[in-house]
Amino acid sequence: MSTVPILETRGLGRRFGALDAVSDVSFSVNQGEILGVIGPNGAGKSTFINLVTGHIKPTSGQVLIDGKDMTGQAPWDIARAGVARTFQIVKPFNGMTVRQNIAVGIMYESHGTNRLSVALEQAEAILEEVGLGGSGDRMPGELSTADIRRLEFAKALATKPRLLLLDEVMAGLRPTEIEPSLELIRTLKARGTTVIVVEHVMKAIVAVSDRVLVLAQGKVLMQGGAHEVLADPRVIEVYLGHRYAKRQKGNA
Amino acid sequence: MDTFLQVTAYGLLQGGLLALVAVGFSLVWGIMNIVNLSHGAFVILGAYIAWEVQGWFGLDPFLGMFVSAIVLFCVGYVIQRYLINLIVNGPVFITLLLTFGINMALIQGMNLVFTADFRSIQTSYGSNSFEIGNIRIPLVRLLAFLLAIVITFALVAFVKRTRTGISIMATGMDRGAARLMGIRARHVYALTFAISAALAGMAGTMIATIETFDPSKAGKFTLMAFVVAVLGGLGNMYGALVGGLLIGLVEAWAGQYLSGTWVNGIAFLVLILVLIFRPNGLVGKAFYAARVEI
Amino acid sequence: MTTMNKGIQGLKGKGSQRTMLEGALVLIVIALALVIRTKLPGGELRAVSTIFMFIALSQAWNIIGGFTGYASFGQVVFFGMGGYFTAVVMLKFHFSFWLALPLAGVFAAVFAALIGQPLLKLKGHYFAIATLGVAEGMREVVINLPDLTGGGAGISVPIAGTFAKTQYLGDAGFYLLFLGLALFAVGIGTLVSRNKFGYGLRAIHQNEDAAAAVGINTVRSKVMAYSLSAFITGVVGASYVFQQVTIFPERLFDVEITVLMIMMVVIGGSGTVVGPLLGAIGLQFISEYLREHFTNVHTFILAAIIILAVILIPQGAVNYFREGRRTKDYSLLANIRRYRL
Amino acid sequence: MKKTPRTSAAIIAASCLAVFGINAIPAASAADVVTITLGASVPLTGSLAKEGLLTKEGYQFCQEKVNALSTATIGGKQKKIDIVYQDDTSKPDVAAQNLSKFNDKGIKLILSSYGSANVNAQAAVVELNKQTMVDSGGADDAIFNKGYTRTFNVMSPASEYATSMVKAISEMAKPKPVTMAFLSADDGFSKTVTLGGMKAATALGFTVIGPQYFPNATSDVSAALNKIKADKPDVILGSVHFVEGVAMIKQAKELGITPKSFAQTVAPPILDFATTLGPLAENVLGSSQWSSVVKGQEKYFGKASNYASEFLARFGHEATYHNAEASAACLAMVLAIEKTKSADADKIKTALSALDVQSFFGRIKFDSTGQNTFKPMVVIQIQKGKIITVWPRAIAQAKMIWPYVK
Repeated sequence: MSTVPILETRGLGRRFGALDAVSDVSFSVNQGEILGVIGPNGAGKSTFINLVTGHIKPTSGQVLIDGKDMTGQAPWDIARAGVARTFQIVKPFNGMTVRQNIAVGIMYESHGTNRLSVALEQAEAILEEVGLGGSGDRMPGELSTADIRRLEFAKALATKPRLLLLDEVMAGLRPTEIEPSLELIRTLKARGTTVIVVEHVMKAIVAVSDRVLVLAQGKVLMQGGAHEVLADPRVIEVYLGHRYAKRQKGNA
Repeated sequence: MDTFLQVTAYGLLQGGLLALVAVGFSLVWGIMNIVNLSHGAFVILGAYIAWEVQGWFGLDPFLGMFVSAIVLFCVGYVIQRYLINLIVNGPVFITLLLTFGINMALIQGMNLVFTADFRSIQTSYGSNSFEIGNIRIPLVRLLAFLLAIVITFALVAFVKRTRTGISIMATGMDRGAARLMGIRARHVYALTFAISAALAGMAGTMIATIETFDPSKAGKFTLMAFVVAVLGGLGNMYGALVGGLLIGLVEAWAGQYLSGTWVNGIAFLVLILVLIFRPNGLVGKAFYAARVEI
Repeated sequence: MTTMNKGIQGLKGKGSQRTMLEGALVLIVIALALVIRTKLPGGELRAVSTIFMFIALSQAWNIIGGFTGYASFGQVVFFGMGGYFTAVVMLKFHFSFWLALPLAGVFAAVFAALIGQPLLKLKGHYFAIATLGVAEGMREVVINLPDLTGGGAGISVPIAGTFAKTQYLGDAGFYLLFLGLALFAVGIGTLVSRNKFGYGLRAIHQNEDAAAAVGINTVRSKVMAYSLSAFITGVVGASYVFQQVTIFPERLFDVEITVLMIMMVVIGGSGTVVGPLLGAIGLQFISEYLREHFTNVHTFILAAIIILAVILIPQGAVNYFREGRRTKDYSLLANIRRYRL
Repeated sequence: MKKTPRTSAAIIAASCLAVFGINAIPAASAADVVTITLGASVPLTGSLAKEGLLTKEGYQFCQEKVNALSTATIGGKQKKIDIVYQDDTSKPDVAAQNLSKFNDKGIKLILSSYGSANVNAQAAVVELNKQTMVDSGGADDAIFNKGYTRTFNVMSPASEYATSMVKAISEMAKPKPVTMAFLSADDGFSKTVTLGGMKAATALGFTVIGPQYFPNATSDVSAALNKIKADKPDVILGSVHFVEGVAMIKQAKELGITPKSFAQTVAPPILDFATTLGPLAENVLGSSQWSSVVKGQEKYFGKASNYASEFLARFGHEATYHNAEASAACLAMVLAIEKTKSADADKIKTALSALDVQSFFGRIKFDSTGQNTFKPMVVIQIQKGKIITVWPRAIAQAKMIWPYVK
């Protein structure tokens, strides 16, 4: 295992007009780690993912992947460097079957096959893995909310990522539907894949994260172990509001 | 200097005419995301109606244009309500084909009914002009120019101040939400299209008074409306006016200071440059970004 | 030409039974077309050649408009540029047609790559109008360069005399040429529909961000698709010019040619190979038939057919049947209900 | 709100039904009649629909007259003419394809389309198919310098259009104007016209200004007008089509440009010119292929004046030169058929080469390239809303009004 972190950001920031959506975010993730990212609505979580994956160009700071400066690179270059992501608002390829959705990612992975027939075969394993086995011939439009989140997950996995950024893949899922996802994340970790989980569902974060990063108003509020972070009054305050923080104190 | 001022003034007036043609087209595109390829045919139809009205009743075109507007309002309402509404949720470019089909039918219809004759509405004041300094201002062109401005401001007032106008705007921004608020989208869409057609009818009347027209001109007006709407930008009611004036000026200057045959080429060059550097048009908002697609 | 190589990559190793069946079908069609050639008189050959021409054109448009989802409303510009390139090099530089033909395609493809860089950043109707602007603008350029292009007076390809390097092909010859182009275009379309490149284009069509996120270089793919599409269109334009002998800017940059391509693709079923093929055959045949038999009202009837087709099956014939097969519901009324407001 | 649209929908529906007329199909020929079929592909839709319709009327009129009056026989049977029409939608490739389709059906004798681009494309196909065509709608010299031998044009060549007016002004305008500005559309035909006119003007001692070009079919020629305004030309000569012609007169008025006279090709002899411009059209000069005072007569149409009056009675509008051109082309074809007593394209080609007839259209005779260089153009002037022939002097109906005062 190398000592160079798989992803590191240095003072990463993005301005939209007068608004600092994200500013001065510095952190790093090592290979095999699971990092949870939390923060209230509008904390800049999605912007942060977009900055890392090249969908939005940063106005300041750097993004390093495997120690290599990839700041401002195009999304496909980041993807081919082994970084995959899901979208908070799901973006399936609607005109294709579920299996074809996966095959695209397989073919465009940097060491992937160029042959469609092979890719379609390989897609089956990924579908099984995320729990979409048997749905390969269906169209994304026919899937349930839970399945469409799984598809989003599967599309990211198809590119055989070493680093996976999950943008609220569990939002809107029932507790029973969340468990398989968590299991999958753990499996990925066991395989050596690094995962950054951006979530609203606190329970999920606690369950899988080795470390948690808290964003508030575009800045890093704190980072540390899951339980440690969640117990921090500052986090409770920004995340759940003053009143909840007070109540927590009162209860304690 | 006089030449420059003369050319500029003439270009501005020509631009007003273009704005008049484009304002309805821009409205439909902005609100419903429909590019109406039959807009030019509406303009010509409006011209023929005003021409007939003048022939039958001797009605001055500045009154006849209201007859044109009313007839086209009805035509527009029916076309949107009973044809275009049927495929609004289809693939994006399907409306292009439908309106192209409508355009074909309208043009051929006018060819048969009016035997493709060249027409023009004659008035006693038709080509009169007056001088300011050394610059000649043609009367009817000036009136058409003023009409373009009045219509633009009236449209803004309508959309901002009236209940119907607000419901049109709301439907344009978010059809789902508008529906939840009790707005009947089918009716509002038809109404929007009807208003656009009525404006085309008025523009057609002005065209008929200033120039000659025949059914084969329809395509040209659609194209110009297209260019003007994009230049000005969508989602802004002043867009057509700005775009029209810009094209008018560019064409006038290009005609004067370059070879006259480059006029159209320069206009398209400006269009492409504006699109590349200001994809939302000169005064357009990022309407599509704000719009909720369902 | 790089675009071509990329497009062909996915061909290797599709040795399934399906391919053999399709191969057999193609051979039958070719054989049939060749037999027909000997049976038809010249004028009919010319009419069928026009159908072949539109098959090739609609396949070309389908690559950028159908697969990639960028409605090139100025596609005719490549037709015109390929055509004028051919006329100019044949007349002024005495090229043989067979040399001018591929070069015209390359010329159109390079032009597409150049304008594609800025234009393909635009979306939806904006892309459509920008390409339309390019087409209209290029027509003006051609008109304004009379020394090179003959300007508004038109230009004639040499078909007789010492400068005529290639003998005029005649109706039967052009039939073969356009048949070849149609097969070539359908072949390219089939390839693209089944290979990595084509899947990348479809992904771009559905969602560009998501496509980029799985590693698709969207900029390069779009430009390549545009160039490939332009190559085919340019080659067709070149052949059209040789067939017509004398050409004029109004016709070579006629927006109606673009509209026809789009109509054929959309009514047939965009993003499929069979769709544009059927659309081109159907629409061209119908319009030709109507023109011949209803001299005065043919446009009226054609307009009515288009309006009906668009309203009844807005997703295109092929997609309608595919959906019908999946959902077991072929009801047109249900189809209308799906797309109406 | 809801009732109005339904009513107007009904009106539209009704008007749609009304225009769906069915074409009358010519009656089948009797046993003792031999029918010779001519093919005519004309623009009935598209940008040239108007001219196409006029051309079709001219052909129709010719067919009716000839069939009613002809006593000529072929092989002892009475000869009848039938004309098959196709719409070429104003597109050259379709115009050409239509001729090939005629050829498939054995129709070897062709009456041309309208517009130089269309006829140009047709001429190439006629050559390949060994058909024979008489041209009534494409006057551009470019059609006839390619060495084709099977296309014959009844019209005076393009170079004559402006030249005739320059000559007329030089001969008749008193006081003789000095400066002449040339404004022109930028299509091939108009440019040929302009260059011919400028050459003639220079030769006749006029000071030539221009040419200033504007895009074909534009309705805004103000740029070209502004550029010559400072030169205050005595004559503004426009090589125009209808739309640009009308725009030129209107915009000159708007811009305060007042030459002693306007002279325009093509536009003024079109009936709509005087009706759309009203008083502004007064005294504008125009060049025309034909007018109702042209000299010459033959058995079918008689004199030009007979042609004019009978045409008016038949079609309800005055005959334009487009109508006359078409009738003349058809007439030339008919005369060649009667001379050879056959429908053989080669024989008729030879007969056309030798044809020399004085007709209502003037002299019809073709030079070695197939052009009718033997017929002068006439110059007309709009006087009191009427199209009046003022040149050549021998057939003038009235004196040229000069200068243009207003």
